[in-house]
Amino acid sequence: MLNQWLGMSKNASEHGAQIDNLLEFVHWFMLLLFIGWTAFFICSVIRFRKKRNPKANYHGVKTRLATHLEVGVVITEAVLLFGFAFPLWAKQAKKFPSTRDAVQVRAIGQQFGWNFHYPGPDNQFGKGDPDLVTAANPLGLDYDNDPAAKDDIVNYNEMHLPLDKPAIVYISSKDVIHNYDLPNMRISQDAIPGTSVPVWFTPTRVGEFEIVCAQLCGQGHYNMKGLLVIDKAKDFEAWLKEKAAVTQ
Amino acid sequence: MEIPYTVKARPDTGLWNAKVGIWLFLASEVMLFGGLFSAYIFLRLGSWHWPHGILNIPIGLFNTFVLITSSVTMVFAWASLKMRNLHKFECFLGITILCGFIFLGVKSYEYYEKFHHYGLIFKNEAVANRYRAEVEAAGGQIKPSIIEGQFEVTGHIEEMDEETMKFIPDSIHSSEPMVQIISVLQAVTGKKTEHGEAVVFQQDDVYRWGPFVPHYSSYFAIYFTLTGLHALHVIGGMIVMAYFWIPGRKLYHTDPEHFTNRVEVVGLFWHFVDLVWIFLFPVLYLL
Amino acid sequence: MPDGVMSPDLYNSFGAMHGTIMVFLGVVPLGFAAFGNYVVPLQVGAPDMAFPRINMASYHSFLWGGLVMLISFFVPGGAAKSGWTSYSPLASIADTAYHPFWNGQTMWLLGMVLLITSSLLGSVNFIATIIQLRAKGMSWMRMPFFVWAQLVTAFLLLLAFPPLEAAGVMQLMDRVAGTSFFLPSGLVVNGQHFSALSGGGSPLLWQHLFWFLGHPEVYVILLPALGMVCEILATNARKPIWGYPSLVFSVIAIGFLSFIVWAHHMYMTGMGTKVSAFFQTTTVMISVPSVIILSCLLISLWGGSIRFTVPMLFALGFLPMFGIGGLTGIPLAFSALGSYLHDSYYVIGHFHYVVAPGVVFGLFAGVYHWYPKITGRFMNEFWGKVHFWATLVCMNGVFFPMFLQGMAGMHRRWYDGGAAYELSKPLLHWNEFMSISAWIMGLAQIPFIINFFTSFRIGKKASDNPWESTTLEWQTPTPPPHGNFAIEPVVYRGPYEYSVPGESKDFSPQNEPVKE
Amino acid sequence: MAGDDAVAIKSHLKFYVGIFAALLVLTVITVVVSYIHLGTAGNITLALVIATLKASLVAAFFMHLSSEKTTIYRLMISALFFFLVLVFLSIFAFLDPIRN
Ligand code: HEA
Ligand code: HEA
Ligand code: CUA
Ligand SMILES: [Cu+2]
Repeated sequence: MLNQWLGMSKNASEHGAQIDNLLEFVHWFMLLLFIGWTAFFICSVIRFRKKRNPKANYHGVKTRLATHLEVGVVITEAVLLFGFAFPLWAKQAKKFPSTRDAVQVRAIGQQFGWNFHYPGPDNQFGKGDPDLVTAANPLGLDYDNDPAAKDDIVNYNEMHLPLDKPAIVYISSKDVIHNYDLPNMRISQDAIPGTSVPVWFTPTRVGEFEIVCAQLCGQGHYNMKGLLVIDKAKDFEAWLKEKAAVTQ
Repeated sequence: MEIPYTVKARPDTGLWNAKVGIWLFLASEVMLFGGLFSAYIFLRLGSWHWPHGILNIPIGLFNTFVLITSSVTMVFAWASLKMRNLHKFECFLGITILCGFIFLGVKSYEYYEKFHHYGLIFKNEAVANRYRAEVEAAGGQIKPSIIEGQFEVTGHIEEMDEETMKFIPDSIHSSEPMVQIISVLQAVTGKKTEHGEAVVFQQDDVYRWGPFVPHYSSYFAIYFTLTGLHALHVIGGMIVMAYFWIPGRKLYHTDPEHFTNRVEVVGLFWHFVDLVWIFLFPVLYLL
Repeated sequence: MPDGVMSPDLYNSFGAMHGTIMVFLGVVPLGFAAFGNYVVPLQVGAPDMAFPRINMASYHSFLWGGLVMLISFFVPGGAAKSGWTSYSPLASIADTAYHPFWNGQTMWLLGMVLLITSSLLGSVNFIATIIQLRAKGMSWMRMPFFVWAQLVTAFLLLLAFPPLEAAGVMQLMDRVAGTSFFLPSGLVVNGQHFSALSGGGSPLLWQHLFWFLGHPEVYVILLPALGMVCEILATNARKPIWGYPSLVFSVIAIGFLSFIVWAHHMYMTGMGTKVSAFFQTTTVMISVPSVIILSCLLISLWGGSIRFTVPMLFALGFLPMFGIGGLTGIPLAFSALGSYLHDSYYVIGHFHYVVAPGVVFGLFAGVYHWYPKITGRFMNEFWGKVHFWATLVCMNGVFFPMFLQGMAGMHRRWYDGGAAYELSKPLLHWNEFMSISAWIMGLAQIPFIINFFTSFRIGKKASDNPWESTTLEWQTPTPPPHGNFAIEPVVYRGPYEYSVPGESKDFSPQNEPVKE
Repeated sequence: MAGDDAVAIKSHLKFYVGIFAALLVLTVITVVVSYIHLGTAGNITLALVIATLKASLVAAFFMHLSSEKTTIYRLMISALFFFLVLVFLSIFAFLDPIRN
């Protein structure tokens, strides 16, 4: 409710709901604290202004209420951490679906766009060799010698995924650091040259979503926008076929 | 009011101001070299093979002795002042400064040596394998380099043209201590170092080659940065010591205790520079 | 600038330099160095800083660092444009097309090395002064909180800045000597192969070294302002600070913890569960002492006799504004929420609430508060109030909409303000609102500036202790004589002895002996 | 300092020479053990242990930390501690990336 009121974009992934709930709860917690503190603040300022209270009291507040409140804050934060934040992160960073049940894609950033690399029917990514990179072969796949590369599909700036099927995206970069950010999927991961980091999520809504580059990467950063299209399974297969035909 | 505790210690802390100041400064120096050490660790963890035996160990050992000696003479210089013996102080500080010069001289020789020593990285593993037998026949060795999948050979360039490169690989014995000592002696006596046979490489087979300067590899990058920064500290310390050796000692005649304190402060800095070297030596030369 | 429109590069320069200048050339030199230099020796009862000559060296280093930064706007290619965080590889390869040395990023690094050196020298001086030059009777628990805040700040600078200096040197090497400290192998930039580079470096190494300073730095920004707010609250509420010992312990705890939370800026770099759990825990832990400090300050108001002077207004404004900023730091502390909020305008909103209506308010409060000590005259009260209310309203006008934009998914460092993205279409109108607020806020600073520069001649005359304060700086003539005090002060009591029962005045200076 | 007077200093001089000898010996030992193969981890650990020992000797006696005041102890220990924090936490982060 509070999230909506603050204008949070609509969630479109399975794990996103948990993130939204956590954020919602934290926002309520913050609001409560803020209102409590502000109320006390305004009360004090009005009640103890010089006109009304010309002589200050050396001792001030005598109760230990503040300590209790602080302990309450600590406990709430601990619950948030251990109960929600850790498990959520563990789910995203550790409990990956098996590669057989998931769609696998590599997302390779460059100034200023994304290359999406699908493994093709053999479910094996061809190895990218920086020395082979050309304009026509942005990932440096060795189509001649690498059997895994032969059926691979590389598409620029548009990524398709099937509905309700987990997707594992391996994120990397050719030049500087970018960030593969899908606000609607509640996913964000830096694309760091020299490393490849996987993220996973399950899309739950059909539609077109924006891919944001969430790390300053040069003069075109503001415009480094990609498109994520979530298709029904059938449409996704069709799209792959069509792309495969273009690549070969 | 004047600033108190410039010479005498403050009763509750037991310290005079400059001593607090220098120790604070040294604490920040710990973090400065700490940042560089963590860079070393990162580079090393990210490497495929970390180079061994590229530096001349006996000469590094000699320089370590020089710095340790200078530390002792520094202590003696300060102790002489404590005993109010200005003449001895001058002697010992002089030796300390001299040690500084020797250290820097030796370091320059090492740098010079590296700038004239070459490495060459092959296009790929297959190419490296093609040359392997030939290089080994010439007494050299092709080794895996820092970057995964790259192979390199080190040595000296004899001749090169557009297409080929005549290269004398380092002998596989070049990292043995005796060989290293001999090479230094030869350099000192001006005799030309004995080199082995040359191997001819096609330029097309070479991915990258160059002298051992910072951009040759991440090992040399960190080696030059760490030792360069250390050398700057040595120079800084020597300038301050030189100041106290000649012009600064006027103060001794008016306020010997103050002068002794100042020398103690330089001394602390100098020992710290020695202490850093105690770590640099094994980390860069031996490991 | 064709057609009077900014180019993306220029926007990126302004972004990076705004962050750098505000942090390293604005708030730290003003809050830590300037106020610290003036107030700390007075408050501890010292004749001067411990090492006047090191002070000068620090100042010159700062001056040159600042000049290098400012001159860099005018070199070909313009000033640094890789963010105040200067992440490699972007920063390592930026601007190399221009002059090999006199280009924005290289000058930024050079400037930073000088500024860092300046801060290190400064902090050595502060710590030595506080340890060695406290007046007789000025025990640790009698030190004003401002001095404590400065002491912790100096420690943060002393130990956190050198690794960034090392990193700066390494990035300089990458740019000038062609090394690859922060560059992995196999980079292909713009279709161009970087085969001359050795590779083998780590982009994340830069981030670790940067944030190892970067996080303590935000407390370096905060603590001096917090200290001033504390002094001003006590003076104007005419009562002791509630829970002074817990304030001291909390500030020490903040100092300690701020060294072990840095990777909360790096949640999205691919952190495993163990590391992220560690840094989430420490980040949440550090919010606890902050809550304690703010609560103590807030509770100190209860039972007071509050005078709404201009410094007090700014100090009071600080409390809820910093509260908003601090509270919005809490969701950012959770890495899972970072997946949505990281790099968004929510983050920008978070930290501007702590630094602008927070810290900058604290600094304004300090200026109004100590002005009479420095010049012997008050600043004009009416214009001060105008300044306060206008700034307060506009600050919120500028920064609150940032939370809404961030929640909708708008991100930072967008030169077109988000026009390229569909998701920001419904919120673009806020940009206009924020710009207008910012312009009005700019106008609202005019009375302050005029007030500041005219009051030392036409302001109302102030006595030596115009606010009737207890700390030592008010117990010496205005302006303080050479050596700060005419007679060596001796301290008999704690820093905030206001309205002590049984005493005739409602303030008992620290150097006034306790009656038996 | 424990013995600030000239006599005490004088009695220390021999001691300093002893430390000097110890440092030289330890240096030779590091070099020698570096030629013995103990595995990378073993060699590194041993070399660092010896270096730390030498550094402690320099700090404790040449820099007379051994007779220094607690203020300085606390300072140097905190510097050392935060240095270790920097190194170990960043390595910790390096060694625990997201993997599937
Ligand atoms: C002064 C500066 C300052 C301060 C004090 C803080 C304080 C905190 N910050 Fe912030 N932070 C920044 C400056 C600051 N920050 C900056 C500059 C950045 C961005 C850097 C960049 O990327 O460019 C940043 C970014 C940043 C991030 C990274 C976001 C991202 O990039 O994804 C995180 C994540 O954990 C974070 C967390 C916190 C937390 C938990 C605190 C806690 O310490 C907060 C604790 C405080 C409270 C909990 C408030 C308690 C008080 C009250 C509630 C009283 C209220 C009173 C009334 C209402 C009267 N901050
Ligand atoms: C102390 C830090 C500080 C302060 C005070 C401010 C103040 C302000 N900031 Fe800044 N800001 C940053 C630190 C700060 N900022 C940082 C670190 C970034 C990130 C940069 C990056 O992306 O790399 C940033 C980014 C940033 C952005 C995002 C740009 C982008 O991502 O595209 C915006 C946009 O509106 C913005 C606006 C403002 C505004 C309107 C103010 C107003 O509040 C300004 C009002 C100012 C005053 C009322 C005067 C303040 C007085 C002083 C600071 C003392 C000066 C001292 C002397 C002259 C001696 N800032
Ligand atoms: Cu790519 Cu920003
Ligand atoms: Cu932080």
